[in-house]
Amino acid sequence: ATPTATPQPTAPPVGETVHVSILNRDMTRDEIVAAIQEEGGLVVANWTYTANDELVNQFQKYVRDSYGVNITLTYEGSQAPSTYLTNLYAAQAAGNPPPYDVMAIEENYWADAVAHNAPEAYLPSGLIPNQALVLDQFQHVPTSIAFQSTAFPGVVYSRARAGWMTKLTDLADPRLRGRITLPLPGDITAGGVLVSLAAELGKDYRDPDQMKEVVDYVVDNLVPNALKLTTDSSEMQQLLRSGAVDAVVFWNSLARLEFLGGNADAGLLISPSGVFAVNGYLWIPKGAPHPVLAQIFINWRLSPEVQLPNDWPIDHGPWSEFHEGFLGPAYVDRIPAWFQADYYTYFPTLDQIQTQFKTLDWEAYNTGVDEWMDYYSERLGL
Amino acid sequence: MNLARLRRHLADLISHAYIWGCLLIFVTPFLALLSYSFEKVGGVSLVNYEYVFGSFMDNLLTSVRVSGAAVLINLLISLPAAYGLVRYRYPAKGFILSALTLPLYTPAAVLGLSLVLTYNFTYKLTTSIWGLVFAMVVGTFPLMVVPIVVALKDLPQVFEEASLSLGATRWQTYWRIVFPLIGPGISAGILLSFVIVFNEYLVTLFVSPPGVTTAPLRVFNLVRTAGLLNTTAALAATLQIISFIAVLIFFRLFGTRYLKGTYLI
Amino acid sequence: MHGLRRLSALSGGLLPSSRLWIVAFLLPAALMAVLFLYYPLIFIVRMSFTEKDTFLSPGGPLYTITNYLDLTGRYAPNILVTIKLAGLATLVDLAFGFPFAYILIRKVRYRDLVRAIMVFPMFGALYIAFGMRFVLLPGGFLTPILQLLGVEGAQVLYGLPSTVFAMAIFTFPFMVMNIGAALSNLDPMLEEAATCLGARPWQTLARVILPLVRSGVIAGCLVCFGWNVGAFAEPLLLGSLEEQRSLAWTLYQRGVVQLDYGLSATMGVVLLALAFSVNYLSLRYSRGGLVE
Amino acid sequence: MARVRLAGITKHYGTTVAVQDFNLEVVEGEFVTLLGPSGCGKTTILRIIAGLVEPTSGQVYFDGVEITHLSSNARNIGFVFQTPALFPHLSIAQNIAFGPSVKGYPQAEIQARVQRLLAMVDLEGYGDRLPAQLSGGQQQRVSLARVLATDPRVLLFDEPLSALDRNLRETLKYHILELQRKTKKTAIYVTHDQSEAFAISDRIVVINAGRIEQIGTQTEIYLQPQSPFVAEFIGANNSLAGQVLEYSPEEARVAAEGFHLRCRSGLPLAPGEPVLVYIRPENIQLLTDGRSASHRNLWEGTVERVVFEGSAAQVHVNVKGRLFKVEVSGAQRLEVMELGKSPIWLGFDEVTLIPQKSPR
Amino acid sequence: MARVRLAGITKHYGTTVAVQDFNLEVVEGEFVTLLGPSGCGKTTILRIIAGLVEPTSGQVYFDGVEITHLSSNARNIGFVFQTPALFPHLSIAQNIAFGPSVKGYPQAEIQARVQRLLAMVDLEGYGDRLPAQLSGGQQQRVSLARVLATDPRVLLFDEPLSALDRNLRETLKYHILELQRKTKKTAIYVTHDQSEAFAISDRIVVINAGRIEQIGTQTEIYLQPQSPFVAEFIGANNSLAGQVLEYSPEEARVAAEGFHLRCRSGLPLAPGEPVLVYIRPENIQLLTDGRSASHRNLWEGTVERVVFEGSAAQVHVNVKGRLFKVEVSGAQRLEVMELGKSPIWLGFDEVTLIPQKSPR
Ligand SMILES: Nc1ncnc2c1ncn2[C@@H]1O[C@H](COP(=O)(O)OP(=O)(O)OP(=O)(O)O)[C@@H](O)[C@H]1O
Ligand SMILES: Nc1ncnc2c1ncn2[C@@H]1O[C@H](COP(=O)(O)OP(=O)(O)OP(=O)(O)O)[C@@H](O)[C@H]1O
Ligand SMILES: [Mg+2]
Ligand SMILES: [Mg+2]
Repeated sequence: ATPTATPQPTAPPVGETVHVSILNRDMTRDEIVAAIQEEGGLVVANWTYTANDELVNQFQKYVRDSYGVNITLTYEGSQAPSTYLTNLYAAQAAGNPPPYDVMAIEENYWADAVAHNAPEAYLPSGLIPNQALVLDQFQHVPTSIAFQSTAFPGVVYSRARAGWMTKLTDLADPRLRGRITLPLPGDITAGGVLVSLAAELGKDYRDPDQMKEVVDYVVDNLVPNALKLTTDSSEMQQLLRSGAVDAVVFWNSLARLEFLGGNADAGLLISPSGVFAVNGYLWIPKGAPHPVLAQIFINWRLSPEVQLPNDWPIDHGPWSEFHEGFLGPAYVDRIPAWFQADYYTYFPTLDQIQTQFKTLDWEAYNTGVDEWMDYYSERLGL
Repeated sequence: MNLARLRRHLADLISHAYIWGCLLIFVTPFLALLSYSFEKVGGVSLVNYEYVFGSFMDNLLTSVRVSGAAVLINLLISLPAAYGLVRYRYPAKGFILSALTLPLYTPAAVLGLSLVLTYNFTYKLTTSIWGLVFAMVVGTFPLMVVPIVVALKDLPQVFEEASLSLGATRWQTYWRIVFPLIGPGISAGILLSFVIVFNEYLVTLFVSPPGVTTAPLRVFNLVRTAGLLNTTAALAATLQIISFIAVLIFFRLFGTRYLKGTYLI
Repeated sequence: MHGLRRLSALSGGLLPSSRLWIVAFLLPAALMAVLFLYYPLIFIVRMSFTEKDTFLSPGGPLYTITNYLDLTGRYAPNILVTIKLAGLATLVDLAFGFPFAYILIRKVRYRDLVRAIMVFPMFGALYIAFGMRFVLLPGGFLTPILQLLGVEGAQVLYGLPSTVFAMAIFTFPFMVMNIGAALSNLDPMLEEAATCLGARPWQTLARVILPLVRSGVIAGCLVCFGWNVGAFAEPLLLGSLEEQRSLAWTLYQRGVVQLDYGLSATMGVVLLALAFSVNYLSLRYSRGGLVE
Repeated sequence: MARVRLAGITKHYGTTVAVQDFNLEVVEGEFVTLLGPSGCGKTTILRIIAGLVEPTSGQVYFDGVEITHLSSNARNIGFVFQTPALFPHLSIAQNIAFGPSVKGYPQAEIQARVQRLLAMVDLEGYGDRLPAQLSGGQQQRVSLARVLATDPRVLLFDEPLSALDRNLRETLKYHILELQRKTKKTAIYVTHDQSEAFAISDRIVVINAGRIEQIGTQTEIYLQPQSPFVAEFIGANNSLAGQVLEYSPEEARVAAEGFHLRCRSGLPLAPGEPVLVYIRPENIQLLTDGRSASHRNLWEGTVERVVFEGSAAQVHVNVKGRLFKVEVSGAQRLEVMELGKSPIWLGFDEVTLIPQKSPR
Repeated sequence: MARVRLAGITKHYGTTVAVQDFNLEVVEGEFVTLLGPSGCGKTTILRIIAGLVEPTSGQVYFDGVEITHLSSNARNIGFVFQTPALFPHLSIAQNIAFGPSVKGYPQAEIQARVQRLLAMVDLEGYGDRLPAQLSGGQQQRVSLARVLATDPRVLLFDEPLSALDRNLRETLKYHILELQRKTKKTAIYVTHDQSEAFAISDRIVVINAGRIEQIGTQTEIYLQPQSPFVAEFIGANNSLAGQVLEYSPEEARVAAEGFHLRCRSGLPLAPGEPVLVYIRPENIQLLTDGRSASHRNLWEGTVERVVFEGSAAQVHVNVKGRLFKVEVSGAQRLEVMELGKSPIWLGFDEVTLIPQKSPR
């Protein structure tokens, strides 16, 4: 396939200007090009994507095509998103420029960063016209905007072997002894599952004591069934496929990755008590050294061509990683033909997104999470 | 009578089989990676290696740069230290050597944590690659200095004496006699520290500044986030192949003599 | 001091003979060790007395000893697991390493080839753990063999045996190297003498070889144990919950993932103490004479 | 105490032939020395007898019983190595007790043996020391005692003295000989030092490149070398190649490299037969006036160099452009120091003749 | 080419006194050997002359100029070590060229020297080889050439032959001597081997425990040892302690351990003075019938043991319960082989007398 569809350049036509709020300036195209040349590259912190090679290539190509400038995109993948924050806070405390220009990580970290006064106010921006494509529910103007809409930690199971599963608490079923995986304590993967479980068990995630009861439930009822505590998706995939386990607790994306990888047996379990979305958000740290490229990147990332990259030379599996549900109506008719038949098995409709996906109170979450997550660690002995 | 002979042959056979069995186990992880790295949907292919020279090239180059700098600095520090440790007599020499070689015994996670807490978080030296380089230098210093110490100890002082008595100055003696003659020891040090630095991921995981991802760290991150892809296996296999080639070249040139006493062999 | 003053007399005309020269020779190494090893290590000892990540906060660190209380209370099992894993791996190394070293030194001519291949484990525990996981995962290389043996792959994959085995592979060369060094210093003539005096092979082993390579065996065990105490990738990738409790991994998990640097530093201090004390002993057994 | 017989022993190491078709019989109580240059295969033969090396072909018999493939520890031999090879972690007494103890002798018996053997090698009171606390010579004596403790059937020695210094070597040499005589044990001794071999052997086996060159008593080897190799190895330094001119049982006349020689020969020689002629330096007499001498051969030459060596002097004499070495001992060695480049006479009777195509 | 003078050299290593108040003058072109047992300080003295060790006190003069503290590379000496110490990474030619090249001689000159020296040590055509490709003796010759390449003022040898085997030692010994004679360089040679010292030296310095015992020519040292140490080191094996009974310039009479001796003595001796008596094994003659002999001393004894050693035989004779060693050479060495435990006579004239309280 030849990549044809290029996202619209953010640059204004010659002669006109756009307002860039982060710099508090109106910029002409020439000024933008000059700024890009000056900046030369940017660093994006993101831990979710595997297709980042293609993403890097395409963005560099996009900047070259749109502005005639060769830049470098450093795509920082790390296993622990918390490291980003530590590095960021340390740099900011020292008065150094932050090591990243764009943070593309889960909402809870943004909330934590806000508590640390770390994100920059950059929205709305003339460099990010695509902001308009995104539903309001996925925006935290002025500091952040989502690039995912339906990410959530949950259960992916084998339809053939565990087709009877309907809810998270089914993980405690004795039939699953030694046949499930659970996430390691620590980050939002475990946190998100515990919150969903809390809802199923009728507990309030805002209350640390109630969450500890959820932890107790997990440790007493689910952990004995676990073959392995892991946050390693490939390991889970392989275990699931080979039949060594019947269900894994990870992100919803795993189900469609399995499907697109040829395993139609993997099913996604949506708890009857609802879904808490834990989406990835894009924000710019205060003092980011490459603000113009950062915004161009954000705008590019939000474009339908990048959300649903039909024309990139990539496989189906990685394809799905760029798309985590519609961010707004503009994206709906870009579903590729080869996926249309199964799309709504693995992705919700825009309607469902707007009605069934619940938003977490991240402030409350962040206030209590340390306490009950530590309790989880302690109960596990980790 | 012939039974006795047969028994001896059988014992020999079992001995050698045992050695090769163990060796097979050592290389199994590598062979597994290697075979996986050739896999591609629908057959065997070298296509995964295109990534090694494509998007992983940066990581490889970073690795080479970090290893090169670390090995070079290490050498510059180790040469005089080894000379001072071997050719002079003074009290507490053994203690000094132990103190200098202790980093080898520091668990990598602890070394990484201490460096990151001290230099990244407290002194905010986050953005430079030199932190990583020096972390590598300190971690592999013993591997550099010990072979040189061994080589210097093995080098009879008589060569230096002969050189001096033939009228050479001290510098002429170092450059024309001592350094060439401890060449194998120096090479052993270079080999060992290169192999370790080149494959190190754990200290790097802690101390590498943003934007600096060495190849082994890339392997670690990729496997932890994306699973064991064929392309990742290709990168991991490439790293081991490069290391092994370095080892083979060294063995061909110098044998294993100077690797003695270096914890490794 | 007195020794240093005697120096010029000892080295005579051969060496540039002043105290300044020794200092100059050793200074870069000393500086590097202090800056990048001893200072950070002292630093984390201090850090281990601070609460969580308060050392980063503008108000300055809050000092506490709860980390140590936690470690000796809540994390005592983790310390024990660490020691158990390292100990078992060391035993495996010893059991397999002794015959290996003996055959290698006494019977094998292609020794350099063996040594070259033995370098593979040194490339890192990471590759070993990945490789092992890859081999053992259902659908991996060994699956048919395991099935033949009636073992289910996943059961073998996660747990004590696979973790210990991977750790043992990583440190195997250290064991072989130490025992091998002791064995190659042991004159084969002594074994022949014993044989000629009528000793059967096991008598020769028990009464001549073992007593004489004892220090090599002890040094090998200590070094293996010291390295394995810091095992990270093996418990992470191959361990079950029990093995994942090993300290290096918990340290990473607590510090880097959960941002509890105080506790993480405390674990570091304990690990360090473990590794150093063990390796100090091994230094005394194996390498004390290197420069003296 | 045992007869040892080697029948057609051959040993290959890869392509190296260390020992070739080696046949030897050693009778009970005999002291036989294997003498030869480095690398000739002496050690290999000894180790084959000891069972430490298996021959490629051929058989080893003790007292007529074949033991070629019997393991070393079942042969009941005593092997004394070049270095004492004492077990460094055991005391002297424990070292001596090692053999009896692995054979399970009763403790009291072992103690008695140790005491007796310590006395035999003059080391009473040293039992509790460690080997490292003894000198090299004492250590080698302990290793003798250790070997004797199991009452072996055969004593094997592999250059047991070569690591010691000269004085110790002298003393220990006799010690070994005395012990062997006292215990009446069969002994096979390996050395490359001819004076050592001459000093202690009943018979000497001269070996070259894995083969036997000659077997004989000291004087047989010394006076009647049967091959150029033996003649040269034993130190007949002046050698000439020539042809028999005349032969009678009393005297042979030989022309060699321009010299005429008269000599006796044990072997019948045909005129015209090519021979090698050896004249030992110590068999030549230096005469200031040769005309009155009664030697079979009398040559005139000039002194080129005199080297004083203490108990002897080496004089290099030029005869018709060829240098001959003469060893002068006794009072004359002091007199020759004064010789300038003066004319001198060489007189000698003893000449060794070896047919050049003698079978090796 | 240079005079070397050592004045009051003392060297301490910690508490060890390696050299004590050492005074020596070596004249131009002389070949002086330092002879003494292991550890007596020979090497230390040589290294002090070379500037490789600094003396604790005392001075070193070359041609009257003090150079005690001059660094080794400025002394222009040639030091030949025990091992050839050739630089293993340089070819033979490069080894020889090393000295001239570090001194910055022009290339052409260096090449010419290398060729000349290769010829001098008989190694033309070997220039491109590496040291490891040469035999031990050839290597040591190269090290000689390397040392000569800088045209040193003094040649220093530290047991240059002791690592070689016997035959090579013989040959190289003369090679060294010839080179020294040819180049007329002052040479100081260290050895613990008396026959080597005797063979090549103009003068010998016998050293014991860091001090000079005696300086003299070969025959002076051999015939007139001036201390018990020298007498014993030179190998006068039969020794007795006694007292002078009578003294006249022609003859002294001594009673020693129950024996009566008549001998000449260079020193005046007072009756009653305690002396040590040395009788060399090679100075004693064995006589089957002693009554007809004309020796100053004639003792009767019995043969205890005969040891044939090739060019000589050692006979141990018991005289009044005391063993005397006799070295028999020449034709007689074969005859003594036949001696049983038969009575025999020892006849000897030469006896060395050393006053027991002689100043050391
Ligand atoms: N284990 C071995 N492997 C290969 N070749 C060997 C071995 N042992 C001995 N040889 C070869 O066999 C030949 C005879 O060796 P052997 O040790 O018997 O000689 P030797 O007469 O004892 O010599 P030396 O006087 O040096 O001890 C030599 O060429 C030697 O290199
Ligand atoms: N570097 C040193 N440090 C301490 N003691 C030394 C040193 N070098 C020599 N000695 C001591 O000084 C004494 C004389 O040693 P030196 O090497 O001069 O003896 P030598 O006569 O050459 O002996 P050898 O014949 O064994 O070479 C010995 O007791 C020796 O132990
Ligand atoms: Mg031998
Ligand atoms: Mg010496």
